Amino acid sequence: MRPWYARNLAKAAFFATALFLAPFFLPNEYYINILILGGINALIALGLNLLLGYAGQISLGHAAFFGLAAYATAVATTRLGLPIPVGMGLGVSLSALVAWLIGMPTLRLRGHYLAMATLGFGIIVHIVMNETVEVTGGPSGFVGIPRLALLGFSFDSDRSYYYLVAAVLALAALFSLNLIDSRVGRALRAIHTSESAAQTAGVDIAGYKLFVFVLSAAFAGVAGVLYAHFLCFVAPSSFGFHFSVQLVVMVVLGGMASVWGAMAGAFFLTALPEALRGFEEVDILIYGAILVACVMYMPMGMAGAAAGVWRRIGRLRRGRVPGQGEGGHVG
Amino acid sequence: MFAAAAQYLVSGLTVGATYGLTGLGFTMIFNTTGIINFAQGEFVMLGGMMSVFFRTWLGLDLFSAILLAVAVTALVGAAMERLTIRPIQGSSPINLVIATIGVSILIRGAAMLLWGKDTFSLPPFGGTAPIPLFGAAVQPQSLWALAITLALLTALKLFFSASIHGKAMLACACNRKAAHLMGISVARMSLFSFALSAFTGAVGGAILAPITMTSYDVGMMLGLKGFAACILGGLGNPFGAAVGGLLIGIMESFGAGYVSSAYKDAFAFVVLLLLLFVRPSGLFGKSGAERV
Amino acid sequence: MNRALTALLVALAVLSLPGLAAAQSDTVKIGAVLSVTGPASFLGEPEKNTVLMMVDQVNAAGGVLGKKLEAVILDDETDVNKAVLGAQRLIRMDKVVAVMGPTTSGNTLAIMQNVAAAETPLVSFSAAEKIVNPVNPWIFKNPQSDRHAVARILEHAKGRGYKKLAILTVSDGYGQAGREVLKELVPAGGFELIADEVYGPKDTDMTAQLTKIKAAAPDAIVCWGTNPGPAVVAKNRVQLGMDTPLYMSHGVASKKFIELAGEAAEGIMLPAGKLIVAAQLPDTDPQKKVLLDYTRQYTEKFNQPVSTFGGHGWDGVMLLAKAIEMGGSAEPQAIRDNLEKIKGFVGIGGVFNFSPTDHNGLDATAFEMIEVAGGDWKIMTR
Amino acid sequence: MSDSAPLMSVSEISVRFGGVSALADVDFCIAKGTVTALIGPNGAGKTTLLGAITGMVAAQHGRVALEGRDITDLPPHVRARLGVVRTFQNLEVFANMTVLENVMTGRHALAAYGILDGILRTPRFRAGERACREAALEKLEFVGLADKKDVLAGELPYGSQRLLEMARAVAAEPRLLLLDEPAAGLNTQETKALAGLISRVRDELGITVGLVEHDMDLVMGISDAVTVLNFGTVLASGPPARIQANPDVVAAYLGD
Repeated sequence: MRPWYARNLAKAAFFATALFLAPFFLPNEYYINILILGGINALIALGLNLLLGYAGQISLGHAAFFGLAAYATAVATTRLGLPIPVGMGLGVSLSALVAWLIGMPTLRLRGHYLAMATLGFGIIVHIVMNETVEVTGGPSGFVGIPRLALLGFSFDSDRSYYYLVAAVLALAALFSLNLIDSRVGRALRAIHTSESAAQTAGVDIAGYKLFVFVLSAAFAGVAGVLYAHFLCFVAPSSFGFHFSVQLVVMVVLGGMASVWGAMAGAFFLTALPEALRGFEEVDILIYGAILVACVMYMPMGMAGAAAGVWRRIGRLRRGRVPGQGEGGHVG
Repeated sequence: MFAAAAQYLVSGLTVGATYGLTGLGFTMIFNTTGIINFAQGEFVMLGGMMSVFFRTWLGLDLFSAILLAVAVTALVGAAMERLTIRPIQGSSPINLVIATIGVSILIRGAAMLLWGKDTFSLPPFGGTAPIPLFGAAVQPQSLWALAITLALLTALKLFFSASIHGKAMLACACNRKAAHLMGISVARMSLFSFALSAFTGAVGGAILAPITMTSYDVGMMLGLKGFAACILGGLGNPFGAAVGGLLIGIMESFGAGYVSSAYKDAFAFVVLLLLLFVRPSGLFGKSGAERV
Repeated sequence: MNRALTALLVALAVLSLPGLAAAQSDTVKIGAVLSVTGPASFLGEPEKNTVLMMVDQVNAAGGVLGKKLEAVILDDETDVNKAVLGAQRLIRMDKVVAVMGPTTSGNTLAIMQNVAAAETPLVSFSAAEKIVNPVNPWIFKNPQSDRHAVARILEHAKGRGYKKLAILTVSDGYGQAGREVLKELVPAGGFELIADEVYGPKDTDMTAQLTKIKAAAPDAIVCWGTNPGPAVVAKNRVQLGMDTPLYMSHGVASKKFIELAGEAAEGIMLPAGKLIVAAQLPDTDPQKKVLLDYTRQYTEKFNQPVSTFGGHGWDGVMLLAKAIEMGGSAEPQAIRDNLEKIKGFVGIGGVFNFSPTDHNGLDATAFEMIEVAGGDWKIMTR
Repeated sequence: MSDSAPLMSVSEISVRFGGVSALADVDFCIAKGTVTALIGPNGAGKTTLLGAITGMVAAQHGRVALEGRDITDLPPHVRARLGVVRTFQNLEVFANMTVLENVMTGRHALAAYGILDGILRTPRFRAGERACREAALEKLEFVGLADKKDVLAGELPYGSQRLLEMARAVAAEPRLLLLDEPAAGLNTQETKALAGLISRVRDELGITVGLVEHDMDLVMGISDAVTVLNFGTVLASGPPARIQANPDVVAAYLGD
């Protein structure tokens, strides 16, 4: 048995291997693009899951953090002529900084009011992206962002870019797992269930809420800079309310408070429209129906459903001997 | 100067009436079931689109077309509750919200396939010549919209305070368990609240179609503004939602007039955010509102 | 705990759906990324219909180089990411020889670099000038340029003796492009720009903006947007009792606009491609026959009125077919080279004259100034 | 029992909710090493007073001091770290965590490692986490829930959840433990066990206890001092025997 503190490392290594092998099973190079976008979305979902799944604080404006970072690196690496790593650093910092500023007054709000405030913030950022044409290029987008090159290596091929995204994603997953399996993770889950009980355990709830909000914005920021240097083009329409909602759906559909679930939800929702292409315009109906069906038949998300199936298999195998220590959160 | 301000006010009130009516629908469902129904905007869309199509397809007169559209939308609302909300009653609030998002996508998709992607217009209920009022030009349809909104508000007020159904719905709002123990069928009230708010939304859609026109995808934006209206007014307070809607409409129109038309939506949301920072439960909300 | 990983692997497996990319040598595959759904669907749908109709016609007439033409059309849902994915798919999976679309300028700008890098010619259906200026050897577009539309409006305004102009534009890619050109050309043409207002693509009331414009008292207003916004502007203008002349852009040049704006549309002027006034054109106009044929065929087949946007589909398919026939080859390089050589091609958008420095091939003569009179479009004589 | 300076003292505290006065100029002390009970009819302001002491309810007026240090303006989590920890009348266990995790969360402020330690799994994290787990197990044994450590807290029976809350609270190693109606919903058997547990908290762990309770047998059985609240003011205060004999107290209860 591995030492308890290295268990997450093993899981992340397993995950990294799966990501590494995934392209070899693809029938066509084209699907690499979907994997890259899926990985980028999974990165945002991971961060949002820390905020929504673990700490129980909703954000309907996360697309804004994603977009802010993307635009920051776009402007920095083209108009300001800064090196790409500097631009990426600026992008992530900008997202985190804005989250810190907006988080302080906003996170005092609860429930639907918090949802509204984050939603409003997202819309304001979206409008600013649309209207500051001199900086952002306005609604028709920002052209000419350089493709990523780091330490003299240029990620020109999609496959190389995919491996970069996969590496970042695996690291981020390990980061999340380790964070969750520590007193910080317990504090976050405590805030989710009972703020007063968390306080009496000495948890600084305002501080932790702000911390996890900034952290999840930074995850979105990392995703944003990766997105900008992959697509080499950004437009405000990718960062609107619609995408914010989709991110929340990814987390919930995947399974709240599950690191694997959030990522599964992200990959699933990114790939779904592709799988539905054959249905042409009817795809929107199928997409909506799948969404409804998922919450109806998998109330605990994909992670919960998978856990259920696993448990059933285990029970069959053990011949109905009650399993020991099934408890604990998933992931 | 004054004439311009009066014009902004009139425009703001007209647009605000839509937001208010949508917000009202949100409130009714939230009060009885605790759900924020993201498909509320689609009810408004259905009200407008079906009025248009019953009029042109079935050749009905305007009034009957609207009546039929409103009735069918109420049925859609009831069906939505029966088929998607009822089966997952005990689910977490966020799951229920996602279910309503799914339904809104379904309704929007169905509307698109049925009626196409074009924008449609409905003739005004009566009169087209603008009425001058304090230097502002008022469309007769704006007066219709405001009058019907007011009438609907009054009727709902009466319904909640005088009828047994209305009182039962309020009881569910206060305490679902207690209401259940009192012999009130919470499930029926939930069904009823969806039908009623679909009805309200559809009325809104029908009276505004002549002014704002309608297409299969107007629901999302309206849903957003309606939600903002409820939050501004204080979630759970129907009067607050109506006032919130009017205020957002006015803020947008004054924002466009005096600040910048490019940032008018941002202006309304900035004011909303600042207000929430000062009053975390909206204008007329109960303080210490519980978390989801 | 690892069991939850299973969920993730299942999601990854969705990606592994087998692709159906069997290249057949007896067809020539061209691709299109169009906004068939989403906010720009009113543009994308007629484009898709037309592309399919024209491919059938080409094939009925014997195809190209004796092979059948096949169109793979992907819907980008008016979403940038889907447009990028769609273009990648066309190039890598379907291995098309040329790409048409996307419908919107933003999506075109987003996929341009990738398509050019894959050395596949792109014929865009969107208007923005940035697409062909500066010229990228692989990128073409067939809609008329905003610059030419604005030039026609300003020429007309000058003739009427207007001095002070107000502009009201929609805050999306189309409106932004128009606004940039207007802000450049209005002062350059000797006019005074006295109001610059904006409205949102989903706005339903523009009285606030018009009230502001009214206070500035311009000689004429130029509104730049696509339906339904401009119809609201037209209605609000009448409501506010304004008689300031109103110009629209070619973005509303469909019967739908008159239907939506009703009586408020009367007297509104705009530059438009010749399609919607084809019947009024003199018989000497080289486009007249082509336009009337297309109108008749489209209306018969889809039971919908024609629109300029659908015309982009016509031009796209026919230009590609022409380039393939000219070079006698369906290789991407040959198509690109021959597209650049096309001269005097009579299409729906105008008469195209491409060159290595002009990848649009149209000029201001592609537009007619028209006005709404008696509930229909009329070519203006002065 | 001890008659030294009070561990915690509240002076002239007033709390208003809207226009309603919940507490008016209340003085209240808890002596070190005692179990001090706070009783009174429903709505007398007992839970509000607990809230004011822990900082979860904002007082309009008055001071709260812990061993002479003014803590009035400190937020609840800082007061908790200084040693003022409470339980709740309507159970607030972390239902989605295991029993052990609940108790480990109670030691949040005592686990001596930073966020980065946790992410990088440094030796400091391992040592801190191991110590935290061991201490938590110890507390679980103390309340008798050690065999349930891997069960989800929400799946425990009601009585056990009460014990779990107690274990979580003592895990923080408080100086003052405030219990809000710990016997509510327990049967006689369980209440009796609870009385023993509270005495052991005082005697074995050396934690001073403040007890809000309705069960008079429990209160009178284990308390060293009793304060009676009525309509937001202190009615009487003293040793249990004297309180039981106080006619005002009897009247207040009977007249309720």
